[in-house]
Amino acid sequence: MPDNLTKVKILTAFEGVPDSRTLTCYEAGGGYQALRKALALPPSEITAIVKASGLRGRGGAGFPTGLKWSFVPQDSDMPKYLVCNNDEGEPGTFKDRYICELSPHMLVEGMAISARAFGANKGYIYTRYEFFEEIAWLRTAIDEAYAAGYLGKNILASGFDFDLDHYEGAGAYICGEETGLLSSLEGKKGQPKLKPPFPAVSGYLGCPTIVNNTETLAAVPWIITHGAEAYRKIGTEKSAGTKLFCISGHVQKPGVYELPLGYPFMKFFAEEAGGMAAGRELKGCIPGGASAPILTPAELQDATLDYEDLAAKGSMLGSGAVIIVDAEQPMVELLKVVVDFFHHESCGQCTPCREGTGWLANIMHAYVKGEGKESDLPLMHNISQQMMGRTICALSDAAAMPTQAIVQKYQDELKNYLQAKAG
Amino acid sequence: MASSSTFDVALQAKIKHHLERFETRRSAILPILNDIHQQYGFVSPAQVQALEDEFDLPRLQVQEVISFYSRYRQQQPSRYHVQFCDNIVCRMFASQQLIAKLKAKAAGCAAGTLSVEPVPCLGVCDGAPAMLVNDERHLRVTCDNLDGIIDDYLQRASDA
Amino acid sequence: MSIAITINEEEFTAEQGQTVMELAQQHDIYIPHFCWHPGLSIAGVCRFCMVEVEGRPKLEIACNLPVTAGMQVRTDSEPVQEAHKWALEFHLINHPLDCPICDQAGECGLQDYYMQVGKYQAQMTQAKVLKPKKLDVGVDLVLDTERCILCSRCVRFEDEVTKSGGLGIFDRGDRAIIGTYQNKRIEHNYTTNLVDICPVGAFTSKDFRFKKRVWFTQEAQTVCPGCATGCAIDLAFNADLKRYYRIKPRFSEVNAHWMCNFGRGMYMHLNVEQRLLSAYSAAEDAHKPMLKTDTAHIVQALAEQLQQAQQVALLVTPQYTVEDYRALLAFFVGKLGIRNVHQWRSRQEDTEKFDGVLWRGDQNPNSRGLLEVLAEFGIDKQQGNEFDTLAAGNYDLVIALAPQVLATFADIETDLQKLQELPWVSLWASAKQVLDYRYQQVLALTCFAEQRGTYRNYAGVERQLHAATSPVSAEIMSITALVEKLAACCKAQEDEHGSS
Amino acid sequence: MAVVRVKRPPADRNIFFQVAGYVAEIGKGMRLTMGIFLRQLFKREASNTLEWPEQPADYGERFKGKHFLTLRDDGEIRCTACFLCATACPADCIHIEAAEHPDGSIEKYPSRFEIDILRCVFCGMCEEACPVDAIRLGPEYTMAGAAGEKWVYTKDYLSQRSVLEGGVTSVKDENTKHPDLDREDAAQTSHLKHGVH
Repeated sequence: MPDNLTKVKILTAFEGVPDSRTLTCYEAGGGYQALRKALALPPSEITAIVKASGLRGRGGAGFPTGLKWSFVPQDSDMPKYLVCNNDEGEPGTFKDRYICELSPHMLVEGMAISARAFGANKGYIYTRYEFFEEIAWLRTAIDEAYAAGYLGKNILASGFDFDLDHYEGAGAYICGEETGLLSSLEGKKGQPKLKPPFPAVSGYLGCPTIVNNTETLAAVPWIITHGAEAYRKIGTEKSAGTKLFCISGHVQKPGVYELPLGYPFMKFFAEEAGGMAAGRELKGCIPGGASAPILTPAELQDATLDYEDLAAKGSMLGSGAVIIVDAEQPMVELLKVVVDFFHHESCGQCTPCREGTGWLANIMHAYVKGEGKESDLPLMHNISQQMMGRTICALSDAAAMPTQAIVQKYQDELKNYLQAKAG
Repeated sequence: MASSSTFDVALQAKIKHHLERFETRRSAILPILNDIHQQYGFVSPAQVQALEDEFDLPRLQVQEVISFYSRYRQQQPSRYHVQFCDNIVCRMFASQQLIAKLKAKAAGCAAGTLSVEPVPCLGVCDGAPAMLVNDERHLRVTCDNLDGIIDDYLQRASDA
Repeated sequence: MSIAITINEEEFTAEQGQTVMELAQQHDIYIPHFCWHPGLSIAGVCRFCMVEVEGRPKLEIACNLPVTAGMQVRTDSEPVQEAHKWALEFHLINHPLDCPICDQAGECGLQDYYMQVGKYQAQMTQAKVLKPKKLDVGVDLVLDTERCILCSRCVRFEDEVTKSGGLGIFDRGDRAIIGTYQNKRIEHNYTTNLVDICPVGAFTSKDFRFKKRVWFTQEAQTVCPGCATGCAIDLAFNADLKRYYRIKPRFSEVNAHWMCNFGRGMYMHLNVEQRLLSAYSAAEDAHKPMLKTDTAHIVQALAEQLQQAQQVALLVTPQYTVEDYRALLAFFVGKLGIRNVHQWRSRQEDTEKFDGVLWRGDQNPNSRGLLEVLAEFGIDKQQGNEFDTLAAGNYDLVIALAPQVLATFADIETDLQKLQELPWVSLWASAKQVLDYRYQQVLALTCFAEQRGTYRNYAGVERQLHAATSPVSAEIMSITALVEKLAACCKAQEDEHGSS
Repeated sequence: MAVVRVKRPPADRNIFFQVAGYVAEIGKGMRLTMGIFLRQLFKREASNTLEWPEQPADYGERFKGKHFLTLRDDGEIRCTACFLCATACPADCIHIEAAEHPDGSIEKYPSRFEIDILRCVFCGMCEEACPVDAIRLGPEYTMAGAAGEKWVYTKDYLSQRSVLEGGVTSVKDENTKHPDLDREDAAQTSHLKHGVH
C-alpha cells in the first residue's frame, strides 16, 4: 500500500481502550490538548488550518469544511451557532453512533475548537432519539467537560465562551438535512429552509449557523494537533484524510472501519470486512447509504472509496455507508423498500418530492403484487428524472437517484419478476 | 397552576426548565414532548391543550410537531411497544418474517400488552435485524431468539 | 441601483434585491406559480416557477432568484416547459379533479394552467390519497383538504398578515394536510382573504359558495363603502340580472391585497330586494303606509315646500361622493343660502378604533370628503354626530340623506323614528327599510355600485368609484340628478311667480 | 313602388295537349298510390303508416327528444349543479340553483333544475357538456300540450316522470360519494395521530 493509503487511527484512536468514554481516559490519550493549542491561536488561523487540511463534510455532501466556516459573516452582531448533525438517519449509516460510543469527548473538543474558529458561543448536538444510550453518553461527556472547564464561560482562561447543549430529535430522516435540522431545533417541523440565504448567513433563528457532521467535527482536534499537512498526506489529493466506513449486509464482519479516503473498495470488502458471508454471492453494493445509486460487481472491481471515483461511477461516497447486496435479495423488494422509505420520510413541502415519492411508492406497491406493467420502469425513470434538482433540499434527489440506478441496472431482473408473477 | 396541573410536579419542573433552556420558547417543544413521551408513552390531546393553557405553547404548533415526527403518538401504546427496523439491511435479514411473527405473538397476548411497529432504520445496521422494545435495543434478532426476548418482557409484565 | 438583465432575450432594468418573479410580474411576463404571492413571504415550495438561467446547471425557481447583473433568464425554453408540465402533473396526481362540484372552477390556477399547457391524460393509474373534505373551519370558510396543493399561502397569511396563526400543516409527505387545531374555527374579520389567496378550491366562501358560477359574473373596479379605509375592490355582478354576488379586494396602496369580511358584505344592500325602488309620499292619513308616487311629482312638492319654509336644514351622512356633496351644497348653500347643514353619523361609533390591519371604527367612506366640501362652501365643522342638534332645531323642512349602508349605523331605528316626528321631512334613501316609517316624502337614491365618484379616505387619499350596472330601477337617481331636477323645478316656480 | 315587368311566354293555343299532359301524370300518380293502397289493404306489404297516438312510434336510440335527469345507484340525482349544461346551452333554457346537499357526503346538488322546453332547440349540447352523465335527451318526442300546460320542466319531472319508471340509473363512475368520509368521524380524528402507521 502506498503511504497515503496506510491506515491511520484518527477517529478510532480509542478503539479497544477500556473506559474510553471517560474524560480521564480521553485526557490520558492526549485529549483536549488540541483545544489548548487552538485557544492560543487566532481564530482565523484555525479556519486556515482546517481549510489547508482538505477536510470535507462527512455527512454526505463532502463540502470543504474550512470553506464553509469562512462563509460566516464576521462583521455581524448576531450570535453565531455551531450545530453538530448527529442525526444519522441515512439507512446503512452508523458511524456517528460509533464515535459517541468510543469517544464523545473527541466530538465535544472538536466542537469547542470549531466554534472558536468562527466565533460561535453556543453549540448544539442534535441526535436522533433512537440512540438512547448514546445520548446519555454524550450528556455525560458534556457535563464532564463543563466540570473540567472545557466548556462554559472563559474556557481555560482564554476569554472564549462556549456553551454546548444537547437536543434530541423525534424521528424524521429529513432532520439530517442541515436546514431541516435547524427547523427542528427551532421547535418546528423539520422542514428544510429555502436557500438562499444559506445557514452560514441566516440559519438557526436567522443567525449565522454552521452545521457540521459529527465525524467532521471529531476530526478537527487531530488536525489541530498534527497540523494540516499531516492530514493532507492521508488519502487522495481531493479527498484528504480518513473516513469511517460502515459496512452492513451479508458480509463476514459488518461494522465500522476507519480507512484513508481513496482506499480500494475490493480490498476493504475482502480484507477488512472479510468478504461475503458463507454461501452468499455479491450482487451489488450501495456505497453511500440508501440515497446512493447502487453499483454492480463489475463497477466495484476498480472502485476506490473517495468522493471523486464514486461520483465518476455515477454514485456517491455519501455518509460512507456501504450496504452489500447479496444474490438472494430480490431487487424488486429492495427498490420497494427504498421508495417506501423516502415516501415515508418526505417532509411534504415541495410538490415534486411530496407527490413524486408517493407516486413511486404507489407504482412499486402495484409492481410487487404483480399488477405492474413493463412501461412502469421507464415511467419511474421519468418521474425520478423530474424529481432531481427540483426541490429545496436533496431528499427528492436522494429518492430519485437510487430508483433510477436500480431501474436501469437491474432492468432485466425487474422485468422477469413481472413475467414470473404473470405466468 | 401546581395543584390542578395535568402534569406532575417533576414533569412541570422539566417543562419549565426546557422553556428557559433555549433562545426561544418554541425550541422547547421537542424536548418537552420527548419528556412527556418518556413518562407516558404518548401525548394526549388533553396534554396538548394543557401545554397551551399552562405553559402558553400554542397548541397548533405543538400539534404540528406531533404530527410531523414519527416518534410521537397520541394514543396509549401497548405496555411493550416494539419498533422493528424494516429498512434495507434489516429487510435482507428477514425483518418481514420477524415482524409477522411478532404480530402473531402480539395478537395472542392480552390487549395492550404487546404491539409492533415497523420503523425505517434504527441506525444500527451492523447489528441487523434490530429492534427497540420500548427504550431497549436488541440486535441480531433471529426467529430463534425472538421468542426468548419477548417472553422475558412478558414475564416481567406478569410479575409486576 | 438598477441592474440590467435579460428575460427571453429581451432587456429589462431591475432594482437591486428584486427577484426574477417580481420583475417578470412587473412586465407581464407570465411565469406560472402557485405558492408565490406578492403580499406574502416566499415559500418556494410549489416548484412551479422554474426558469433557466444561462450558466447555471439546474433550473431555478424565479420566486427566490434575486436578479444579478447580466443575468440571462429564459422562461420558455424546452427544459423549462418540460419542468412546468411535470410540475402540473405532480400537482394533479392527488388532486381530486372534482371541478364540477368545486366552486373555484373558472378562477382556479390549476384549471387555467392545465388548459394552457396540456390537456393530456394523467400518467398515474393508482388510487389517489383521500383526505377530509368540506370542513367548517371558520367564519365564511369551508376547507377541502383534498383539493389543497399545500402551497402554504393560507398558513403564511395567518402568520404574517393577521398574525393569528390559526392554520398549520400536519403530518408529512403526501399525507400532509392543512388545517386548524382539531378543526377549531378561525374567527377573525379577515378569513375570506384565505379564499382569495387559495389558488385552488381548498378554501371556498360559505357566502358565495354555489351562488353563481364565476363565468356568469362580471367585475367592476370600485371602492368599498364599509369604512374610512376605502379598500379597492372588485365587485362581482351579473349585468343582465342586475344582481350582485360578492366583493373581492383589488390591489391598491391603501389595502395592499386584502380586505375585511365586514367590507365583503357591502354588496348585500345593493340587490333589488333590499332597495327602495321608487319615490313615496305620505298618505292622507299620516298613520297609513306611504304611497308610491311619481318622482317628478315629489320633486315638485319639495320645491313648493322649499318656497314656503322659513327654516330649512340639511342632514347629511358621510356615505355619498364628493361630487354629490358639491352638487347638493352648490344648490342649497350656494344658491338658496341655507347654512343649516348637519352631519348625521352613527350614535355608537368609535372613530379612533383601528384593528391594526384595515378595518376602522369610522364606518363612513367619505367623512373627510364631506367636511372638505362643507369647508369649500364656508361651513367649517368638526367631525361628529349632529342629529340631536338638528332634531332640537325648529325646522319646518328637513332634507335628510339617509345612510346607504344601514348596517353601519348602530341605532338607525332610533334616528329614523325621531326623524319622522319632525314637521316636514324629505328623506333621500336607498334602503327599503325606510318605508317602515312615515315621512312627508321619500326619494330613491342610487347606491355606490351604480355611480361614479370620489371618496376621501381617513388619510385624505382619493378613492375612485366606478359604476357596475345601471340603477336597478328607472325611478332611482343620484343626488346630483335629483338636485338638478329640484333646481329646475324651483326655477320654473320662480319664473311662474315672476310672470304672475 | 317599383314595377317589374315580366315577359310571359305566349299562351299555347293547343289546350288539349296541355291538359293531356297533366292527366297522364295524374294517372301515373294514382297508379302508384292505389297500388300501394291495395297491396297494403290486402296485406301484401307492411304498412308504414302508424295509428298514432294509439300505436307508438319508435325512434332511433340516438333521437334527441325530451330531457331526463339520471340517478345514482342510491337513487339520488346525479347532477352536481356544475352549470356546464347551462353554460353550453345556446337557447339559454336551463335554469339551475345549486345548494349544499343535506347529506354531508354529497357536496353539491341542484335544489332547482328547470328546462324551459319552449326555448329548447334540442341540440343536445347539454348532454355533451355534462361531465357526470346526469342529463340525457331521451326518446320521447311528444311535447305538445294545450295552453296552461307546464312548459317549464321541473327537477322532479325531469328525473321521476312516469315514463322513466322510477328513474334511470347511470353507472358512470364519477360523482360517487366520497368513500373515506364519515363526516363527524373525520372532523374528530383527522388531526389525531395514530400509533402505528
